[in-house]
Amino acid sequence: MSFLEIKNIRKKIGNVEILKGIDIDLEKGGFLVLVGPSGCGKSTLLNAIAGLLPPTSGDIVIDGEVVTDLHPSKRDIAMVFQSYALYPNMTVEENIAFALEMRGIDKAERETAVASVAKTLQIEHLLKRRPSQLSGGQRQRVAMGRALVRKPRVFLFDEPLSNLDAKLRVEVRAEIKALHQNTNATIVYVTHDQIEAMTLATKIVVLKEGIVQQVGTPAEIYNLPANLFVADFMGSPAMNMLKGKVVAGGVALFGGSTTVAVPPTVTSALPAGKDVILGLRPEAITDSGLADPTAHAIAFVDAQVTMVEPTGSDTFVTGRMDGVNFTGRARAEVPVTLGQTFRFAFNLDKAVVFDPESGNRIG
Amino acid sequence: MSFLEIKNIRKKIGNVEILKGIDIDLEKGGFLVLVGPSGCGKSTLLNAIAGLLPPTSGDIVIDGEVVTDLHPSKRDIAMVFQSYALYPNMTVEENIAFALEMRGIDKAERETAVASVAKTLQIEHLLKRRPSQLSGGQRQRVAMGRALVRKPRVFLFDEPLSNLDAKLRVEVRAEIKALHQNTNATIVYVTHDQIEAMTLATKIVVLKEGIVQQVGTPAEIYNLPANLFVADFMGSPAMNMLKGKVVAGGVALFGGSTTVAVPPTVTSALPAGKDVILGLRPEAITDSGLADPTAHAIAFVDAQVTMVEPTGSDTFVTGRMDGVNFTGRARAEVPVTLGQTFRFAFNLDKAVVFDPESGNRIG
Amino acid sequence: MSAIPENVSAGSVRTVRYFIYGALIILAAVYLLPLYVMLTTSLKSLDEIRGGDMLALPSDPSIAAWVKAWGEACIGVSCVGIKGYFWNSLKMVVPAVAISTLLGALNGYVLTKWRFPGHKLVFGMMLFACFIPFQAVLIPMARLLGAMGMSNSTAGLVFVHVVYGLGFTTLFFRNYYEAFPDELVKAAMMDGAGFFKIFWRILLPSSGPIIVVTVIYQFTNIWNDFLFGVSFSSGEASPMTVALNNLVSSSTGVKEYNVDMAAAVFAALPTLFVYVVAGRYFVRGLMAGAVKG
Amino acid sequence: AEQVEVLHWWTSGGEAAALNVLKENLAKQGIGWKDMPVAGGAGSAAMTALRARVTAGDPPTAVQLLGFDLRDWSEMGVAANLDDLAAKEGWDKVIPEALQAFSKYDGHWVAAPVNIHSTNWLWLNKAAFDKAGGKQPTNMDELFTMLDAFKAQGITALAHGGVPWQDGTLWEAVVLSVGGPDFYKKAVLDADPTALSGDTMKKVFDDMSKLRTYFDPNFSGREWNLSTALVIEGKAGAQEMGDWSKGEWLRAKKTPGTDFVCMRFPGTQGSVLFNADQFMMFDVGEEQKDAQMKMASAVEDPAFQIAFNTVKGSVPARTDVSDEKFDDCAKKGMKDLAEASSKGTLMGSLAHGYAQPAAVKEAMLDVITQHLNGQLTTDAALKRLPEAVAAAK
Amino acid sequence: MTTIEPAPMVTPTRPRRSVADGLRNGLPKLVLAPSFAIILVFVYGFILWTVYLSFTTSKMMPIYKWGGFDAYYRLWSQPNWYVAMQNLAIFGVLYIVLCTAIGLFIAILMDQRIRAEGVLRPIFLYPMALSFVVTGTAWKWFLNPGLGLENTMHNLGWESFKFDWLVNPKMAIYTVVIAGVWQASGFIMAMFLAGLRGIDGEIVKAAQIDGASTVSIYRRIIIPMLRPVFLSAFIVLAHMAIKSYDLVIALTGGGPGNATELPSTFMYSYTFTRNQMNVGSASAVMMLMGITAIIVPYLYSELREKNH
Ligand SMILES: Nc1ncnc2c1ncn2[C@@H]1O[C@H](COP(=O)(O)OP(=O)(O)OP(=O)(O)O)[C@@H](O)[C@H]1O
Ligand SMILES: Nc1ncnc2c1ncn2[C@@H]1O[C@H](COP(=O)(O)OP(=O)(O)OP(=O)(O)O)[C@@H](O)[C@H]1O
Ligand SMILES: [Mg+2]
Ligand SMILES: [Mg+2]
Repeated sequence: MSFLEIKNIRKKIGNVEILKGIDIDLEKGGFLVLVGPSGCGKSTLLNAIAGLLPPTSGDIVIDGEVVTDLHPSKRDIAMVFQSYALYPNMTVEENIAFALEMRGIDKAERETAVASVAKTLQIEHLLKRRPSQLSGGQRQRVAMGRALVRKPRVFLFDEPLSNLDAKLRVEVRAEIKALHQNTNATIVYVTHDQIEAMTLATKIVVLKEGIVQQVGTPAEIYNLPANLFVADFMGSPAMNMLKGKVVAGGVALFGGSTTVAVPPTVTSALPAGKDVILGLRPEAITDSGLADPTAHAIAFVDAQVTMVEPTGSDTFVTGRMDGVNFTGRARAEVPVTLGQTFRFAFNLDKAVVFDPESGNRIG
Repeated sequence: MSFLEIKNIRKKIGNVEILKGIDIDLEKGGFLVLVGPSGCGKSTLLNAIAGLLPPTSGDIVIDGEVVTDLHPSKRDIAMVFQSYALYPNMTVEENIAFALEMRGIDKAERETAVASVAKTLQIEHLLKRRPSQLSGGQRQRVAMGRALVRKPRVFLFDEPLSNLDAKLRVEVRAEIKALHQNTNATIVYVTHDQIEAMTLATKIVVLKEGIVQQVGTPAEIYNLPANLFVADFMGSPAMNMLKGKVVAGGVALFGGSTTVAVPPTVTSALPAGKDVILGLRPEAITDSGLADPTAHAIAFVDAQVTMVEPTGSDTFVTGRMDGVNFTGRARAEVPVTLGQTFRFAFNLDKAVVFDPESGNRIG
Repeated sequence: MSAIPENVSAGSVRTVRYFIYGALIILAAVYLLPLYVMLTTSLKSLDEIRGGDMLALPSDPSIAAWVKAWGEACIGVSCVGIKGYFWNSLKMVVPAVAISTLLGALNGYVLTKWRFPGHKLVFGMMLFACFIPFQAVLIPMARLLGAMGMSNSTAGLVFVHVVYGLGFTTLFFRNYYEAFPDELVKAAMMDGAGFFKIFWRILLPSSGPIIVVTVIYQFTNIWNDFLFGVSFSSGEASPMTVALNNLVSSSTGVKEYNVDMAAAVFAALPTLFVYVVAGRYFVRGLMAGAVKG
Repeated sequence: AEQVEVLHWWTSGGEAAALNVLKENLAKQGIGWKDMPVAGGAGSAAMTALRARVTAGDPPTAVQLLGFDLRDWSEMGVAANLDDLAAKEGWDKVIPEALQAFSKYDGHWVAAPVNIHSTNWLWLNKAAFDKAGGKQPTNMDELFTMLDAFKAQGITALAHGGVPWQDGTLWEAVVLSVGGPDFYKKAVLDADPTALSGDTMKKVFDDMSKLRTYFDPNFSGREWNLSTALVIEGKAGAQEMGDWSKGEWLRAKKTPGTDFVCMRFPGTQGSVLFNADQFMMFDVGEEQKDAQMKMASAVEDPAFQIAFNTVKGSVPARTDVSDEKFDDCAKKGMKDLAEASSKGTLMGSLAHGYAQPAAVKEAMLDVITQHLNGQLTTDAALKRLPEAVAAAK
Repeated sequence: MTTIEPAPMVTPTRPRRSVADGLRNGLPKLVLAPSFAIILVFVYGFILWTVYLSFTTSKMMPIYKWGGFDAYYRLWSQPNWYVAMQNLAIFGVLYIVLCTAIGLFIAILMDQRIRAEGVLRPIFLYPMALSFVVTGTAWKWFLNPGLGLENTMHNLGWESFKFDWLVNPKMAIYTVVIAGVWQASGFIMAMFLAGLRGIDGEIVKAAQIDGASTVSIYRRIIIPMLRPVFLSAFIVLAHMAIKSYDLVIALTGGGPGNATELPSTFMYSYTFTRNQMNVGSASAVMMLMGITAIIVPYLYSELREKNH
């Protein structure tokens, strides 16, 4: 039996339906990440789980108990907010102990609990400070401490890293991951950063305008996106979407000028002549030297370079062919200059095919 | 002769010296990126260039003219701010035309100029709106339009992308890059995102506490960091820093348990027995299947896996050896589980060596 | 925002600064004139006042008028000065300010963090209370105070000030709490804090700036009120302003202007003190909420 | 303990001292005094406070009231009945009848009169007066002659404070002077429209306009005592004002007859326009009744009447009080009062509410003051006056 | 908190809403209720009462006898009422415009990194702290030609100096404006200062780089950005103008003649000194209607704007 069940949750605010029937299950100890563009309803759903915004219809079940009508404080859920929502007038210690105090736990016990959490998060030296005297990363840690100390049944995180800078984000992300692995907590996590989603989740839910687009493991979401929206949303730079037509032995791209041999597992079921969209992630388009020798189907495409973006670790090279731009990821040391003709290696093992009309993946 | 010269700029605020003698040159059409951690003085330096904060000593020279004592409006410099600083009471059109109006340019001419800039930035349909009616990306574009329309000698950008979400940031970054390539403008750009720095710059300056750490091309900064600070600051995940000792034929790592054959170009000048820090970027530590066949020196290390972070495009694997953690970048499809022993391939062609005492690169 | 550095020649910068300081000093002098008139007059003798120039400095300054105003001047049949009335005012102002501020804070809290359908209408209706002319409510108020057994008592006066201060205090706190992050309330709720706990432990301790504005505003308004004071209190229980009025406005009696002015300065001391001490926080508090900007 | 609560607007030093006589008298009888002074606007603030108290059902024991306000309040049915006391002490005989008309409502005593002020006085600076010939004018023309003489001395001829009640005080004196007692009764007491717009009234307004030319330019809004001060210091020659202004003279250590001259306003000799302070007793229940009666009795105690009025500048409300303690002006006032009372020329002052109810009084003052300030021409004033009276009724 | 045991059964358990939950939901409204009830009775109840009173024959005290529109007829036939309305128009417009202009001007000066800000601020704010019971006399003297400014100037030898507005029926209303502006402009200054301090410094920098002079920056950027403060200031000033009472009483008492009568003094005098309570109530009703006409659109737009 699932530990957290979200059953056909709908939420109307005014006349607008924000959540349009959400169904999600999560097993005990799972790490569920909700992703989706801004305004798609992620926070709304999280608030519904927390009990802060009662849903219009549907039920929330935790560990077999329907909590839909329960007050937030009785659901035994902890939440970490994007803004951290630390109480500005209390010290770190008081912030962490507040929930325990509200539950009537006596002082000595509170102190032990706070001390143990502070140790886990390495914030012992900050306990007497106020939130305004902390850096972003420290605040983040205190916010987590406040959730941890309660040992709740479910943790909710609403974009907890979005206020941190890139470097810190990587660090704290690792901390959250470690935390999950060590405590085996059940977590629901909201983000719109796909790297966060991919690295943290055991299960990802992609939302768009209040409708679930896909539920799956990170690998499923990344490698087998259910539709164009999911494919485009996950991954940066985004997946290359190339218009093509099914032909014998593969898919004809770039106005028919190039035919690539897509493995039969992908296109077998499709009639020849069908218009398709071939999706290929940048890391599946490489410089020829990096082409995976173990791949079954590699196609080499010579195209003119229209943009070069060296990131240090890699170089993203954008090529142009028949008026279509595509971006590949080459090794950092590959020499490439604007305007030259460059040989790209398309690894078609990793290709996916979408129906241009419905937008759904068909292979 | 350089187009923009920053000569020994110092800035004291109160008793604190924020800038401690900055010297930078930039050629005409160059794209200079200032990076550094928060509070290192990036904005202060930019403000000094713009004339918004007069330096305590030193000079700013543009195109051979000393502008240090010139009023901001007379320096012929445009600036794009982190908050965009759009005038909320004016429409987009008025925002863009404001600088021209202040220079007494007549209405007809202003309108042509605005129209042309709006076309370049594809914001023609927004001209009548007010800033509050724009999305983040649109505001960003208007802020750029306001700078562009003046055709200034130098553009200054202060973290112009930090308010955008990840996806939009990639897009606008590309736009700025294209803009630079098309207009051949001279640009000084502040960020603390190293990907931005790497992809945009023709020249990067790394600042720390008001002191220049390194000036160089993106590749120099990334591949040959001047010191540990620069090495650690640029790149995410950060460079692995492994303590070692110089031995015959290479460097002994992990308490001497492993000796890796560092190419002589790197260590030739070092006496045996010297303590060093070996720096190796995550992309230089791969799964054995991805090991670059063209590399001169590859070392294979079997280590226990302590963390796995699949990002979709790659999988970051952290291994532990003799109490030391290091992170490598493996292919996304490589099977790896926590706790297993995994074979890492160290590409020592890309290794750099630092002196643990001074922190400077010595090879 | 802060000043704009004008990076032109040093000379013209100095000219501009001279202009700014000059203008401010002249304006300050104009603003201070009435206070100056009051102070100099209070130090003059009656003869000098009758014969002389209001703006001249006292030729022979004396604090006799101050002594008299404080402890000897007649307010009605007893001539004990105005010192006793200080207490009356305090006894009225302190509870009235405290209660109206607290209620305003609670109202603001409910209206921003516990919204219910129609909350805007309720707020709008409460806000309208700021605008009712007080002269129009005297008679019905007297009637209801009588019915509630609070007529002619300090409690009644406190009640009246609370009632007609509610609109302002609610407005101030609502605007302030509007900008107070909802997340903090949500977090506290999940931590198990109830309605009042959240208010006491989370919102109120963070309301310093707006409490300053509200207290200053209410304090000066209530301290300076005359109309309610004269209508709903009497005799030795009257607030300061009523006593002061008795002292200074006598229709067919003899007037001692120096004493009047001294008493007036005494009466104004607490509010002056409040503004001088808390002026900085006042602007800060206005920034923090009362002004929407 | 028994106590009385007294609402009044006697708050200046002299007044308070005067009232203290009453307070101590009561204290000797074991009756406490709860003071409720409300100054400002010639009692208008006090009236507001009184309304609040009565509305709340908690009126004070005794209230200082003037003229028609006494009737209006009695009409509300809130007055106590002093008939027994009055009968016992024989008030009917010693209080002038013109005053009794206000102290009684519906034939019953409701108030204890304290004093009688008279408003048709002219106060002269003796030095200036001597310089101008030293002859007391007896009609308007002689007044103008004297004022011209003052003007020639380079001083302000007539010190006047431009507030409605002062304008009204001057106006009613001129009405009495120009038209005589009968015209005053008709025009002011009866507010007869023809009298208010007739030729006599035209002359009144013309004379007012003429008097206006003898004011200094700063008269507007000035308090009466500042005008008095001008006369005291010799910066002005004369002031038309009630007898309370004598207090200012005495305070400045001036003596009647040597430093200043008090005389009836020219042309009003033999008549007295009065303003009387009275304590109206409110119905406050049986337990306070006794204290209330004792207070009423104390008010009419000749000792109090003397003590109070010598300070206040007015004359006793009782006509049977010895004048020996009073100064020359007051002696003259008491004599005039007795004479006028017997002749039937003791008449209520408009400006102080003894001639018309508040609404009519204020309506008339509106016209008078606007005319004096040049906002209305004489013709317009003659037209407006009966209209305003009619509208206010 | 009570820990809830995990239910052993397969079908999900659904805890019932308790009385405590019901109370918890009602609590916010319960807390607001007393204040709201007070406002309903003491503001709206009293307004209704005043409206009713204006249709009675009340004179000195309320009399609940129907009088129809008589009071309104009387009101609108009073020349005083027209004077009061006209004065309110003059006073209101000047008061609002001058307070705003002077308040803004001082705020801008004060915002130029002034050294003595801590000294100057209370000087501009203190008039708000003093009641006119206190300062009225001082003003009266100061404005009086024979005692105050004019006299001083004459004593100093400037014989031709003339400042007699206080005693000039045509000009007296402007002295009320002067004193009113003196009192309220400091408060408005504080509001503007707070608004100025809240403006993003980067915007000013941007304008400087765009080549705008300090004057242009204020005129084109900063002052337009203070629009919400202007609106708040307008509301504060408008209601103070309509309610102004002490000011007139202390300064001119409504005179010379009735040259400075305002609706508020009109209402007070008809209700309390002229014993025409019904006419006073009628004028109060007219004032309330005027206030409503200003406030309700403001409230409406304010409260609707926040709806996003
Ligand atoms: N109180 C409200 N009234 C009306 N609409 C609301 C309200 N709260 C949220 N919405 C709307 O509901 C939608 C979903 O909001 P939500 O905050 O859940 O988005 P989100 O996915 O969390 O976005 P973000 O990534 O920006 O945080 C948005 O379109 C928002 O405008
Ligand atoms: N007005 C000031 N007074 C005192 N210290 C200041 C002032 N302005 C900036 N500083 C200090 O100067 C240092 C440099 O500030 P600066 O804004 O240039 O940093 P930055 O590199 O732009 O940082 P960030 O990346 O956070 O924008 C900081 O330590 C800051 O605290
Ligand atoms: Mg959200
Ligand atoms: Mg910065």
